[in-house]
Amino acid sequence: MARNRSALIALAALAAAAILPETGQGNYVMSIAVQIEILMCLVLGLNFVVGYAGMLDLGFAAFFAIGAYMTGLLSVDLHWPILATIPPAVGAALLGAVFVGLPTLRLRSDYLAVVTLGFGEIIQEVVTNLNQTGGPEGISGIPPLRIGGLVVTTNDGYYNVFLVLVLVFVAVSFRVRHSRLGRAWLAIREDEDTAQAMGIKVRRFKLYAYMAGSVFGSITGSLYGSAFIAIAPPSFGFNESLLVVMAVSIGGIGSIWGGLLGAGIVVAFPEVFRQFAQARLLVFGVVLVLIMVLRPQGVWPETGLGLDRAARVVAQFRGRRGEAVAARHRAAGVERTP
Amino acid sequence: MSWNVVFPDIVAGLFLGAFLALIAVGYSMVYGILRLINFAHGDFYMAAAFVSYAVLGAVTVGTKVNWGNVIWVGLVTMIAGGVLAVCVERLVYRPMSRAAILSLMIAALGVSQILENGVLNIPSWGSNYLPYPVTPPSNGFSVASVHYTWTQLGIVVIAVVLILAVYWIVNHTMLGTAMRAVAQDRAATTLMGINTDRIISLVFFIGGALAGAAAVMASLYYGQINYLMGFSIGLQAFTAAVLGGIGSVAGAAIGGLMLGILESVGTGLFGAQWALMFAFGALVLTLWVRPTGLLGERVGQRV
Amino acid sequence: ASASKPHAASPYVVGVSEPETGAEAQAGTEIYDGERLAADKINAAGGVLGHKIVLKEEDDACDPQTSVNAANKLVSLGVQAQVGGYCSSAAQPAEPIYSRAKIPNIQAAANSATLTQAGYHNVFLVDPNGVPESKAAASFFTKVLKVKKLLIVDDQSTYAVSIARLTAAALKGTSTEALPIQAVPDTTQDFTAIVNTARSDGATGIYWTGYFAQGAEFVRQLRSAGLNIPFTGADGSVDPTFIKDAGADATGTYATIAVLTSFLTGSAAKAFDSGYTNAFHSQPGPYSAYGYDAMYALAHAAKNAGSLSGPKVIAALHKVKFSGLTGEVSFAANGTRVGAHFVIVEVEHGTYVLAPHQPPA
Amino acid sequence: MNVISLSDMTVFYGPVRGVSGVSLTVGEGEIVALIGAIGAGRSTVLKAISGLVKPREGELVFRGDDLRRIAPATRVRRGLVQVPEGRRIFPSLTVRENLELAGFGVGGGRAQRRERLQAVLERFPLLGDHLPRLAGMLSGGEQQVLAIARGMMAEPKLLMVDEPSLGLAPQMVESVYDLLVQIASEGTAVLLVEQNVTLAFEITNRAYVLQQGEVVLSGPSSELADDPRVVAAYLGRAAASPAAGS
Amino acid sequence: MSRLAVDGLSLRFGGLEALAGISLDIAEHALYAVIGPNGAGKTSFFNCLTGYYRPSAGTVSLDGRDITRMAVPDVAALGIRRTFQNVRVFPRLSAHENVLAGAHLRSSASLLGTLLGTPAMRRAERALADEAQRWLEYVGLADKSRVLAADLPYGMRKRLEVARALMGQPSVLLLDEPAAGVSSVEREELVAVIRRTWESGVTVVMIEHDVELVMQLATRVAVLQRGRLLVEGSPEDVRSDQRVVDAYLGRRRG
Ligand SMILES: Nc1ncnc2c1ncn2[C@@H]1O[C@H](COP(=O)(O)OP(=O)(O)OP(=O)(O)O)[C@@H](O)[C@H]1O
Ligand SMILES: Nc1ncnc2c1ncn2[C@@H]1O[C@H](COP(=O)(O)OP(=O)(O)OP(=O)(O)O)[C@@H](O)[C@H]1O
Ligand SMILES: [Mg+2]
Ligand SMILES: [Mg+2]
Repeated sequence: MARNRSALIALAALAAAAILPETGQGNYVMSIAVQIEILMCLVLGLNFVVGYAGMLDLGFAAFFAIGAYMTGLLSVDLHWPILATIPPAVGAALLGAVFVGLPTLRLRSDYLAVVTLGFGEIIQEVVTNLNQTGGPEGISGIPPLRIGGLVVTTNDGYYNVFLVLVLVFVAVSFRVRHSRLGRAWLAIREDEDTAQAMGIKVRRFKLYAYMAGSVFGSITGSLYGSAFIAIAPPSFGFNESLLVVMAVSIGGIGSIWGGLLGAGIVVAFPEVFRQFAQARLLVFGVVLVLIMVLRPQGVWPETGLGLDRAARVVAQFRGRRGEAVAARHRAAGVERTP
Repeated sequence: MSWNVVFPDIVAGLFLGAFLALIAVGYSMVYGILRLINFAHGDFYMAAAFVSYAVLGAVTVGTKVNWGNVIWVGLVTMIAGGVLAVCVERLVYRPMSRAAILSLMIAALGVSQILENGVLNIPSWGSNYLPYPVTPPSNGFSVASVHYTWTQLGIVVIAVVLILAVYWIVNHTMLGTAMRAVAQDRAATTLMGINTDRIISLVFFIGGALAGAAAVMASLYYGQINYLMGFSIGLQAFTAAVLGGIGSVAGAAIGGLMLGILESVGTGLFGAQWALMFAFGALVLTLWVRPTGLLGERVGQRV
Repeated sequence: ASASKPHAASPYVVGVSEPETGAEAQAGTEIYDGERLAADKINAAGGVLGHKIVLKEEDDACDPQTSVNAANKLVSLGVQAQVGGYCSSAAQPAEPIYSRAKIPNIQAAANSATLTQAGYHNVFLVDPNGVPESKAAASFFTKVLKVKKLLIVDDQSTYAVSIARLTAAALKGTSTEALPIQAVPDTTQDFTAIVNTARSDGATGIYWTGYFAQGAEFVRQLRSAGLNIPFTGADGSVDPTFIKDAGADATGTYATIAVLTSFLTGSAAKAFDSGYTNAFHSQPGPYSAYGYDAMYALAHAAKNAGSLSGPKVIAALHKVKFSGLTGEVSFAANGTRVGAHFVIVEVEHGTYVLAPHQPPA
Repeated sequence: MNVISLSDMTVFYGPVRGVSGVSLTVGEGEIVALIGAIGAGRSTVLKAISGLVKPREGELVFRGDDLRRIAPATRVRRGLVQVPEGRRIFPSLTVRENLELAGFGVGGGRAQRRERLQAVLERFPLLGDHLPRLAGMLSGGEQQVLAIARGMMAEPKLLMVDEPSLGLAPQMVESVYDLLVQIASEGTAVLLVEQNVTLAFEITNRAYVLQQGEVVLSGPSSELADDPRVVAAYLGRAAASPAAGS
Repeated sequence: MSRLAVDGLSLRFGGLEALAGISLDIAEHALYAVIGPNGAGKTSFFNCLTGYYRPSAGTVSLDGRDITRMAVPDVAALGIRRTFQNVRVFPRLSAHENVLAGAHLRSSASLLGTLLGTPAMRRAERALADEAQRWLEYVGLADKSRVLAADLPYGMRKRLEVARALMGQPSVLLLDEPAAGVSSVEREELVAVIRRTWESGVTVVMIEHDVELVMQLATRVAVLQRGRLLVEGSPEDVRSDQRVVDAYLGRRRG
């Protein structure tokens, strides 16, 4: 039931999203909307790694960077059309995923976090220091996206492009979640040792998680470059990685709808707080802490919106204790089991 | 490449490493007990530096060092760092004690934002690079034709002493055992008659105090402070803590020194732009060989 | 006379996009303050064509995405010009937004050559780009200091890297050998490794192209390690904070900077200095003067155009010419600053003075 | 004299009722069993006495003191000790550290701890071989023994044990039960939660039967063992005890 | 014919000899019980059979094939499934999803099929889901299918583990103390489940401290003590063996 309600809310949001460009919002709102969509795409990518497979990744922006730079280089230097640059971008990102994955997959989550962090820093360092990637200035003059005869140049246009991308990513995420692959990831997240007893090759599937994440990340990066015309190293640093992780956990780890909501919060709030001028990030910090303290399981956790508090109380009156306990666990979402 | 070239790099790395080690030990302890990547830890260091700046500034005339002042201001700063850490723990992390580790980490990011932007919004501090009120004298000694000051030496010595003290508490007292127990099972520790809240506060206090000590030393050494000085050193300290093996005091200390040296030697060998890559490369190698860090982590888990 | 009109004309709304938070917050604030000072002076003198300047400031955090948001926000607020900007990488993605809005986009301090390469007609860089600066620097190192081996160090920022590379290129084939460029992350406080590199590579001079705060650390650690080779900073290093933070070690260091000689000695600078200090209770930063000149460039252009309309002011900006704090201000066809003149300053008795030996042009 | 007495205690987990209106007492030297089906609330009673959960209503008196004013850790130091469900040993501490910590927690000095450790090891020689090893590496049964031994380190006045026989070999069950009988004879009050009711009735004086969070029956174990309701619900035809077969 | 042949199996942890030269054969049609004092090495024995521990000497073969040094997933692929002494269900997955996870090696989903949701793919998934539900029924958890495993009481979790293992269509099922902490009512259900499974042709090996249950079910019993095989034989033989009484059963059961 909770799932149906979630889906309903999501559908309503989607409908609202689809007509947003028609409502005559200015460029300001639309460009923020595009950024939200971009972060949503990244969140969905990271969700494979963090939400499904349960590995902490603090360098996810690396894949975003690989996609953006591949597209930037190929389209500006070699004049490839944007769409044609996506396959090599994805290929490069997959290589990157294997590169971090292979030597480190036997590490426990905490240790893995540092290695991924390092990978992210290294990628940023490389693009900052190489001449080929334009150094700290990055690459500019990335051509607009052409799909058939259609040339996307406006914010509204990119808004629609990314909206489609988000929808595709969401669909893929759901399909994968309820497939053999997704079940294997969740089993690994829950208990690696036990997962092996099911015949799950843990390391291989962890690598798949990285690879899946890298595919989403790099596709997003490719289109990002085209949407923003110019790319530069500061957009792909540790802070960007943190933003993605932040969106994932504000939304609710492993929760697709939550992650999307989290992306919205992470991008929109600092903008909403512009009125506080120099104190805007201070306000954002306070809000961030408040959200996490009040809803540590995320705003929209994997197991439902948590509107089932009412359900719990009802269950109690009926004396259905078992179900009430189940509801409590759901509401608590991700719990630290001792 | 000769010894004469590398030696100064190693020594230089030791200085950076000493600060890193101090911060990393605190990081590691907090990490060990709550499994929390406390992104705010570097900002405890930053905030402590500002406290010491204010206090020392108030009691100092001119820029000549009065070591007596520096020492008591140092102690005050350590306490301030400790108290700040304890307050953050009480107000933010404790109410979240049942939350996922990742949620705690994001809350820590929030705290970090609050501390940094809090300082940014204090008018007389703002985003300025503030010169530290005192400048230590430059007399010292030379090794291999490189000049080192007594202050530098003193800083390293004090760092080592502090770390040894903490090492002793954690590994050779029952209090330390209690800390490790809390990390594993809080309710069970309570059932041993131990006030776990107090233990956690103590860990945060020690971590904050070490960050405070590092803040005073680094400010003396580098001579200026800024509201963003904590984030990247915090990140490095976190890396050092993991390199050494999470929760291990000695590991964090060695990890800090090692990271300092790696970066410094890496700069010498490959240039500053690639030093970070060199350091992380070494980190990955280390973890490849030792998946739970240099000094490992005792993990009592079997099927 | 028009200034005394009670029902004042509609304001001239000018947007300012610069970093208010993050690592570059200080520089951003200093530019903004320079612009405020100029705006206040212009307003006190009756405004632009009778319209009082009203500044709308937005934070770009030196971050491309945030900068795009700031630009969109400013445009949505209906600003009639943008005057500000510090980080080239943040300024770049915002260019099309101002261009589409057909308003002048005057960059006070961002000065990467790429900013003018996209061909936007409305972009003007008040801060001259690295080419003249690196030329002056190279000439200074070979002809005046006669450095044998120069170690160039940057902080990986667009600005610093470009000066570093241009200088190294300009030194090719001269009597000064440029050692491999070192780039430190802009968060580094520890320069001992670089100092060691300088020593082991036998550097006889340093050119630091990053900013003042790290510059002060650098020179201190250089001196404390007993390495007394000449230290020269680029214009990003020129800041009272540098002198304050580096203390005694600042004395005798050089810097390359574009100013009129009168800035260091003349009354205009003094007035600016005291005006700034009175208004903001701190000393102007290295880019405050650029902010000041940027605002005046806009005001002069609007006055010449006789209109506040974007396209007209843009056209006028292409022809503007006046004597600013940072030298004569006028722009080449692509919007690059011309007329800037780089000099070498030296720290003496706690202030910057013109170095006795200037490089030959 | 009663070591512990609860009257009308009600515990909620959020909106969920754990137990309600529970009253019970354990006297000095007495072994009392708390039996009930899964989820009946037995562990909840123990947790409330230890202070791991806060009762919403009711009085808890431990040796004359109102427990509600006393922090959980302090209760342990006063001799109110629990061997919790699921062992809850510290897996990454050594066996010795596990034991010593229990002694430290209740404020024992170094010498006292050593002495106590000696006594405990005599009782459970099994642990002696494993002192320097990480507790998490022990076998399931060994961990259970460690948990009980840890409880003994704390010198309990009231010892609450939650399903101590879980995972223990028959012979080890005997040792543990012998131990309970012995410490009771030395004056300690024992509150025993045990799935294996037959076994529990062998050593207890009295028992309380919990159903859906409420005490539905109580009395001397010997009487309850013959009560048809108890036989039907807990002893069953299969006679869950390994002892019953012989 | 023996299904599992264990020969000279030894396992050391530093100075501790967890297993010392164990040799035994488990016949294809056996319901085999392993008993012994705490710390005797029973669980370690299981861990060696399933690839969790690498024995320091000796061999294990399944249907004549050497599996001694195989990795855990590979052993699972050969048809050995197990439960754990400390129940290891996937806490934040529903009971149904827990069981489905056991089918990992049985579904052969292609990436494309997964992404596109081809009809064949959907049919296969549907079939697996239905089967998982049937296994839940089999162990008496039919109505708990949507409950998170973490919310199930201990006894149910143990049965869930059994269902998960059975979902893998094992030829050998290893049960580590299935009856521990299980109430007398549940115990009867458990006995029935184990017996039915065995009757369906699965070789069952179980570790158990509940001697009655062992006597009731097992066709053969091995007793371990300090890593050595003390006695092996029929339940009756073992029960009356004085060494077993001394080392394991204790006086009350003598
Ligand atoms: N932390 C908790 N949050 C919510 N409900 C709980 C919690 N712990 C227990 N309960 C509920 O309270 C009731 C009593 O649980 P308790 O653990 O005391 O039972 P028990 O008799 O010890 O049973 P068993 O140990 O066999 O599960 C049960 O319905 C249980 O589901
Ligand atoms: N991974 C390990 N590291 C160190 N020692 C181990 C490890 N696994 C098992 N042991 C030791 O080997 C011995 C046998 O353990 P095992 O778990 O096999 O016993 P068991 O027969 O299953 O006992 P129980 O009936 O208590 O479950 C124990 O002393 C245990 O401490
Ligand atoms: Mg219980
Ligand atoms: Mg076992």
